[in-house]
Amino acid sequence: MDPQPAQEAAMEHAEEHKDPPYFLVWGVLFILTILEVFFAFTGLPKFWIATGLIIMALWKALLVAMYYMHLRFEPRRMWILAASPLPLAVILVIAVLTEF
Amino acid sequence: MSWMLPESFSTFGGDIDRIYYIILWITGIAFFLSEGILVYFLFRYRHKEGRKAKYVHGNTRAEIVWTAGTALIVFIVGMLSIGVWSRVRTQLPQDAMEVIVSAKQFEWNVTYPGQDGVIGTEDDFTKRNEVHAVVDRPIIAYLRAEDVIHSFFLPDLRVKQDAVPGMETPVWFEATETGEYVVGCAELCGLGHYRMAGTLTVHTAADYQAWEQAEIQAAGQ
Amino acid sequence: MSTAEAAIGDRTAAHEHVDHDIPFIRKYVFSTDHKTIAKQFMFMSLFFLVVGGLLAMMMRWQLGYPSQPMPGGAILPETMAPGGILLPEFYNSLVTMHGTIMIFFAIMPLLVGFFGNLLIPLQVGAPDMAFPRLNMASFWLAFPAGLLMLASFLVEGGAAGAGWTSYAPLSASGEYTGVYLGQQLWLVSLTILGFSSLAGAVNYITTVINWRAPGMTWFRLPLATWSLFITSILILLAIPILAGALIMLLFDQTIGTTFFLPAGGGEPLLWQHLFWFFGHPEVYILILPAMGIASDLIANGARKPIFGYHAMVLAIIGIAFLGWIVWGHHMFQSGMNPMLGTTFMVSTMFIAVPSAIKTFNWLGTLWGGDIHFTTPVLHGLAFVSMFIIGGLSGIFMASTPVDIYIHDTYFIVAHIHYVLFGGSLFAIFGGITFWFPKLFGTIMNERWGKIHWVLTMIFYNLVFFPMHSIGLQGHMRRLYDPTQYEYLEPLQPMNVFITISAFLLIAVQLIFVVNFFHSIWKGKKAGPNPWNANSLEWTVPSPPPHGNFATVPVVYRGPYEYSSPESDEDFLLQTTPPRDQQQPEPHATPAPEGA
Amino acid sequence: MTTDAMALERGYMPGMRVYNLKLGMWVFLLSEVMFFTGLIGSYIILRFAHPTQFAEPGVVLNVPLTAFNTFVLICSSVTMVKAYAAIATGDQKGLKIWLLATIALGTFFVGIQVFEYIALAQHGFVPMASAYAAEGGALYGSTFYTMTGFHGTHVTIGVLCLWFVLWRAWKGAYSADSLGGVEIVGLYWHFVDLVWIILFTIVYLI
Ligand code: HEA
Ligand code: HEA
Ligand code: CUA
Ligand SMILES: [Cu+2]
Repeated sequence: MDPQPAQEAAMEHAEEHKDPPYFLVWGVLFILTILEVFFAFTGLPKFWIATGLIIMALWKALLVAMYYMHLRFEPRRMWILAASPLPLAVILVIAVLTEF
Repeated sequence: MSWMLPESFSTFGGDIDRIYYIILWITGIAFFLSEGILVYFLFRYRHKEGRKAKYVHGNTRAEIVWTAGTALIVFIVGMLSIGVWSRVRTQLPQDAMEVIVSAKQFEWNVTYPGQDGVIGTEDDFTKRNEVHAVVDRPIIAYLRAEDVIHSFFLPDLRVKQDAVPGMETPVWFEATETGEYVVGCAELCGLGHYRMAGTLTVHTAADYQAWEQAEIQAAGQ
Repeated sequence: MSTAEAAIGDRTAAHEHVDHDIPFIRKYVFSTDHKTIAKQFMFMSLFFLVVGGLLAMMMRWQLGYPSQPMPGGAILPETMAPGGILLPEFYNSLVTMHGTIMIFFAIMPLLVGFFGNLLIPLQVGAPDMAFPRLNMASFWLAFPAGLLMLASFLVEGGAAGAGWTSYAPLSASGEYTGVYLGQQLWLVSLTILGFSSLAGAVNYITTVINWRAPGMTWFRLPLATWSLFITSILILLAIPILAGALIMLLFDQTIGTTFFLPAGGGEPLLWQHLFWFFGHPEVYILILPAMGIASDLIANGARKPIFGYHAMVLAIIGIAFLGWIVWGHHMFQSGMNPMLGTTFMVSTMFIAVPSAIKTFNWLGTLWGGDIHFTTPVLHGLAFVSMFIIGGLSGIFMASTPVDIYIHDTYFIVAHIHYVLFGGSLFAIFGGITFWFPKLFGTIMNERWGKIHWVLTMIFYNLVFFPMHSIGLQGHMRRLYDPTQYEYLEPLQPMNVFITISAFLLIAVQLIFVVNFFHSIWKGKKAGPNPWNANSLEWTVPSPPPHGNFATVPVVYRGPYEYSSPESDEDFLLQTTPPRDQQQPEPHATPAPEGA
Repeated sequence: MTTDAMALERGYMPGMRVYNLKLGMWVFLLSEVMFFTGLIGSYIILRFAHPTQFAEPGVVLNVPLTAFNTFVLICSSVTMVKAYAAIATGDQKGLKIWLLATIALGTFFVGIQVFEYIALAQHGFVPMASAYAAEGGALYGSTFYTMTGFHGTHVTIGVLCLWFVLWRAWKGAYSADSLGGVEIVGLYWHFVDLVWIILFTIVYLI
């Protein structure tokens, strides 16, 4: 029933000239994790800690999605597809937060 | 079968009813317009021998007209509503009487300030399923719930507000006529939901004084 | 013509024999054929439709004749109706299960599980769903979920009784309702059903995106498929939120967490936010496919292209998008921040805009048509006229100040039924009659179909229209015995009237049941295209063979080319090659003459 | 009708230029995003509404241990993606080795989490309000165990799927131009890793 990924894999290789830098990404993730842990315990005001940590977390998440999940090498509509639920998630949380 | 609302006895009741009637007019027109056109088309273009349907795929101007038209109408309705809503819900009246209405399965316990006119002192007294208010004087009821969600419903005064456990929700109203009104529970709250009724008694200022004194005496003993 | 018929003939023959290779169990029980799965969904949900209807009748009896023994009520056990008189807690279970079963186990599986499975592969020109086994799993999750839901009536403590919205804390702890196991079964059952819906959604989305036949561009898809596609996206993103909330509530019930229990610091309003963030998209899940089906029916009846096809598609998308930012309109009186209420009111109001686009485009489709009043078309028209009523009543509730008074009254109940019965269910009746040939190869009896339609229209309106009025008099919903409030006493005759009409309403549904089963066995045989329609499902025999299309169909035009000058009849199949290419493509499906 | 001619050559119209299995997995992952939105969102909201119910980072939860666990999961993502890269070049042996490594790391992660649960429970940090005895309040326990618990379940399911893929790899089911199974299990695995990255930050560090 399912067309084998042959031609599609081929396309992918056409776009991605050589293997992505998997281990480099891994290194960055590792360093970011360590940074996070230290940053969390610098006695900065809560707000700054939170923002800093969230930025780093999102950065890491983005790296995983882009390289390990190959989003970087997919057609643009895949990006749109993958990003579609995020606005809803934000709407839900923000709206309910205004309650309190 | 009536589309009229029962008479309302609160200061903002009139405004709420007005918006209701405005919407009734708008939707009424929209209703007869669209259903009328529908029925007319069904009759006018019913199948006849040799009739061939028009071959058209749409009309952009028409689309724009009814899109914009509807948008405008609902926008107006929205704007009208916002005014009343914020008057009813976002501003609490000054110099209002205050009571605590604490709901629990399946009764309303209303706590009155008592002698000192302050709630939360030991001379407060509590009545079961009885709300008492003074005519032409705003009153704020602080809604609490001990177990599940109930909803404080005064049909004749166009008041409805849920009482949520863990929250204290203020709701205010100002009765425009003395008399006895019904207090209902509008949120499903268990097997006794259907009989969680109370009464709202709206007194003249003098009557209220007398009643309050009597109650304080009774509480004293 | 003979050639075409012949072609179809031997093609079916070929597939007949393929079919026979499949053992009974794989063919009818654990089948992976989308048409069989569609039938399974249909029979399951029609059964639940009947159950839901019967529950409604019990409610109506109690409301019409409060605390009087109902005829035959004696068969009910003591725990439900001692001496044939309903208990209040059992009434609450009735309301809850009626709402839950009708929404989750009747209308949703009918529109999405049944029509989705039947129509999507046929209308996009695919041999089957993208993931047939996943598709099978989808049904075999839904079915046990339904059984669990029914089983909750039998357990000790009775079925869930906190309303189909199961507001916490009432639903979060048995001590408030006396319902322990029943509520938990309710939660588990809906969670399982959620997985089923997700499996379906993944399948539909993938199939529509990837398995459209050559030439089937996005804007050549029939509106039924378009709406089912958008609906699947709603399901995909809304159901997980419900699942999360259900699981948290289940934990509150069983292992003693305190998400929604204020005693332990929880937030009752959080449940309402999560539920309605799912719940409002859910109600559009229940109307969008109906809109798509109605569009197909009306265009077919008017023998005219859909008026403003692109606008229709955009409206579907618009409704789906706006549906995500209006959930708060169910919580205006819940103690939610009033400012938030204002925002939700405005967004809710604007939902009227895409709905208006759709309504007026349906009217536009009828304008200048050559309207044949076949049963499916009548149901399509009923859908439009009833949806208008239900939609307009929505505007009242969308206005926050008015909602203060009508919230949780029968005005809401009237709204519910005008959109869900008058809307969704009429479209379902129409759809079943229209695509019946693709299910069983026969046509339903037109005369009895029309009679059923007329009587249903009459009694349906007699049941639900008065509910607006009693709602406006302040009649609360979920009320076991209205006569407890003496200001509701005067409404009692009206309640009796509604009850009697309700019994007549369900009685005339028997006509449909009989017509349905009679037509399966004794119905007139249908050709490939009995309604002279255009979309791909009408190019294959009725019922379509295993694998649907003998050769990959090639699509040359949109699905609504009725009365096109290009053809001599008043319809033009999507697969008929245009005049300028004289000979049809070698492997294009030849266009059979309409029967 | 040139478009149709083209369509004809192409056969079915692959709307995403991505084969069904992969598209299906992505679509499924979108629903997973919303599922975790529900759980994490509730945590954020409840914590915002009742700060006193939650303890400062490091007071109750063991950050160093979990940081290490995060590292383990990140490593498992690399091994997973290496497995994919291996089969993409037809390297069967590499595929099996990297899959095994991923399984090992995943199992290790779950193991550490179980160990962590036991340790926490001994300090009275439990989901149920009645028995809660640690800093903060019962909401802390409720939300923590629900979120991490469901993530743990996802990891466990992932490990099981990996075993299945490994078994098929052993039967030589995959090759450079037929690696759908490996790719989609990889997508799922990386997604679970991604969720943990968010969870670790929000639950343990903020
Ligand atoms: C199929 C299901 C369905 C559909 C399509 C809708 C459609 C709409 N609904 Fe409804 N709704 C429900 C199912 C549905 N609803 C259910 C089940 C409940 C009860 C839940 C519970 O148990 O509590 C509910 C409850 C409900 C409430 C909460 C009431 C309360 O509890 O207090 C509100 C409030 O705003 C609302 C509003 C709307 C609106 C604005 C629309 C709009 O989409 C309607 C838009 C359509 C039109 C407006 C008509 C067509 C347009 C024209 C003819 C053009 C002219 C129009 C104008 C100029 C205005 N609905
Ligand atoms: C699609 C949804 C749907 C449908 C069809 C119905 C159908 C009916 N509903 Fe109801 N109803 C709801 C959804 C629905 N309902 C919801 C969501 C609520 C809110 C619940 C809550 O408050 O929590 C509600 C609540 C509700 C109430 C309010 C209860 C209360 O608040 O106290 C009432 C009261 O009269 C009522 C009555 C009826 C009646 C008389 C019917 C009749 O129309 C029923 C007639 C019977 C049928 C339509 C089935 C006939 C069967 C077939 C035609 C198929 C057979 C074919 C084959 C087997 C081949 N319903
Ligand atoms: Cu209290 Cu209903
Ligand atoms: Cu809604």
